[in-house]
Amino acid sequence: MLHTVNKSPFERNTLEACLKRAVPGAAILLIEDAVYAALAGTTLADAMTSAAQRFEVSVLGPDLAARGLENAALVEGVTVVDYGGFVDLAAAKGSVQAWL
Amino acid sequence: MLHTVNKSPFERNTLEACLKRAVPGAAILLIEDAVYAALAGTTLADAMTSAAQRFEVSVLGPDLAARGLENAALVEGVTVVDYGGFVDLAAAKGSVQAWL
Amino acid sequence: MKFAILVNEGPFNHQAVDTAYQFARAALARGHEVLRVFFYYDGVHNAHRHSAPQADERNIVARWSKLAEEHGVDLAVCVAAGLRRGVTEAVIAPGFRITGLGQLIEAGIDADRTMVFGD
Amino acid sequence: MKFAILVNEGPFNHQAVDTAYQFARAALARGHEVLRVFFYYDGVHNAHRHSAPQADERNIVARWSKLAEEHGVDLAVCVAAGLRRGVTEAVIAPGFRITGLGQLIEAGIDADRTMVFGD
Amino acid sequence: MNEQDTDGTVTKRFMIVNRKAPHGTVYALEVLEMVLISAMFDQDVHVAFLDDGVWQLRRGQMPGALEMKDFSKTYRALEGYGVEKIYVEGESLAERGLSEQDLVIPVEVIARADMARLMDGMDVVLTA
Amino acid sequence: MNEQDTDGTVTKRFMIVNRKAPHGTVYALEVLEMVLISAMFDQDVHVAFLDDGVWQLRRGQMPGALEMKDFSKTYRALEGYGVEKIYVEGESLAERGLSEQDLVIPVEVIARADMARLMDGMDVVLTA
Repeated sequence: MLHTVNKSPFERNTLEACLKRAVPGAAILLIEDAVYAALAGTTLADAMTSAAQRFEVSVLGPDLAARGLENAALVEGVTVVDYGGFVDLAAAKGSVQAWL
Repeated sequence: MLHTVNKSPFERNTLEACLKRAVPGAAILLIEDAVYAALAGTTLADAMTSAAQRFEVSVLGPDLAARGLENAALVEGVTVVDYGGFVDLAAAKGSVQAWL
Repeated sequence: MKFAILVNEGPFNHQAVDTAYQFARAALARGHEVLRVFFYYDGVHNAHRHSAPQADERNIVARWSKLAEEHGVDLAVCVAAGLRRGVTEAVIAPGFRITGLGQLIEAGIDADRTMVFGD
Repeated sequence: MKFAILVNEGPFNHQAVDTAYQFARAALARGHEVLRVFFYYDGVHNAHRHSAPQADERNIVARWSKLAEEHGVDLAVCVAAGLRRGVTEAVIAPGFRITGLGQLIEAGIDADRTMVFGD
Repeated sequence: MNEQDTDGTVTKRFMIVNRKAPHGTVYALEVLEMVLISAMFDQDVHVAFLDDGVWQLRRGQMPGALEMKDFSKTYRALEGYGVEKIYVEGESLAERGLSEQDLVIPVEVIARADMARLMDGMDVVLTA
Repeated sequence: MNEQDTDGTVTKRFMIVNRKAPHGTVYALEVLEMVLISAMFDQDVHVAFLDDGVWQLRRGQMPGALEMKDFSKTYRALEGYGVEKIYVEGESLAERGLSEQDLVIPVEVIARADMARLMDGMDVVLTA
């Protein structure tokens, strides 16, 4: 299953809610304001680094670029994809759950 | 100053954001989905009990009733007001800040 | 005392709109004045005259219109926010008017208290 | 592969709408099919033909209409959610149609993947 | 994942996920309309309540206090519509000081780990 | 709180509070329109950035990647409009791994306790 999360982890509980229910090895894609979760150097980066070891975590590149984070350091283990990559993930992972 | 908070503290950071910036003795009114913060017996009740000692905390009665919480136990130090009481608080406290 | 009210969200999706309305009613009942309700962001959707909720649901748009009719409350819809969202003169309900964002700041200056209701 | 897309929010206020659109475009570019985009909750506001954003802004409503025209994507607006919010036949843009919520479930059955975009 | 019935029709596992509190936003109400419609399609429909979504099932709601409709009664009608697979996450209840006795309908309370496995097996997940 | 000028006009302390990230929602963009308008009224206007609002000032934003408008340039124009009281909360920056060098404009970074006191002295607080 592919899980999508779209809100900043500083503001909402959706990323946490997703991490609590995703099964090991599941794919998680961070989109929109959730891309801040992928950044190194924040107070949440350690939790994300640990999550990236249990799950296949990726982040949407255009959302990083829009927010001035195209060249920002990301936590280890996170892959950047574009909208085509988002489509590929959705196609590859069987089904999709949006955490809203 | 009167601070209003309208989101569930289980879902969003607005109550926490408000508690971090309200000055001691400020009034805080919990409305809409924020009324869950006033309940005794939740994992957040201790934090709210402590907040109610530093601030003048009240909760909107109609929002409790709508959610089936009219007779629920509240954390110590929280007062229930109706819409008229909300207006009185806004009038009495000089200015108002909504934490959205 | 004079109140100004800013509504940031549209009807039905967010209770913010209901709270703003109940607050306005309660303020009037207490003998206060509600100078203006200003609708910004998705708040402009409060003005849709085509809104037709089910018979057993509250009619939010009609309720605002009635507040304007009965108490002369000024229901001001931001022109720029409205244009983006398709809320123009062509679709607004009685009692609402389309105006500039400056009227929000003016209301903040003229009122004793400015209340904000949003998401 | 066949995709169904559910849009929960209105345009401009939430990027969810933009992501849904970019996803649909990318899926088509990959050679997939987009069976239906279903607009529910405040998502019904995507269909407003009066929407007129500034010249330097993206026109979200027109962009959906173009997607329908160029790729035959079915833009389905929930009748009940629309009625509440003033989105009726009278105001919908080209390419959109008003229909029942059952069409969302049908799309979920017929599509290989159902995507949800919201707040 | 989806099963092909003997008559060739497809039955999919749908899950409608409720994570939001009622009344503060419209999602709980309009999701319920989605649940009722989904019951008409002969699919394998699951309804899940977790996080603040469990508040939707709280007994004694009186949204009339807000001039809003009391749709919590509709949950009691779900069984009559053939929607029987209703799951509530135990941890979400406990965090909020709630127990099964506080809810409007009898439900199957499952552990978070079981909710996770259940979700993972779905074909279509509708959230709001 | 508000001051009466010698000519009898009222000057109020306005604060426009930014707590939300840009692009994910429209608030940052439409708040900026509010800030520009407020500058035309000869009031004592303050603009505050805290929590996720500090991301609005992040350098190098390219919302063209989302077909969206780059309004981050407008922050640079604020001074020209007479909006000079711009405050950013230091703790909010630090939690997000940001420093002043990451921002599009020079700002006054203040501590959380000072932000609290500043807010407490306002007459009108506009949030989104």
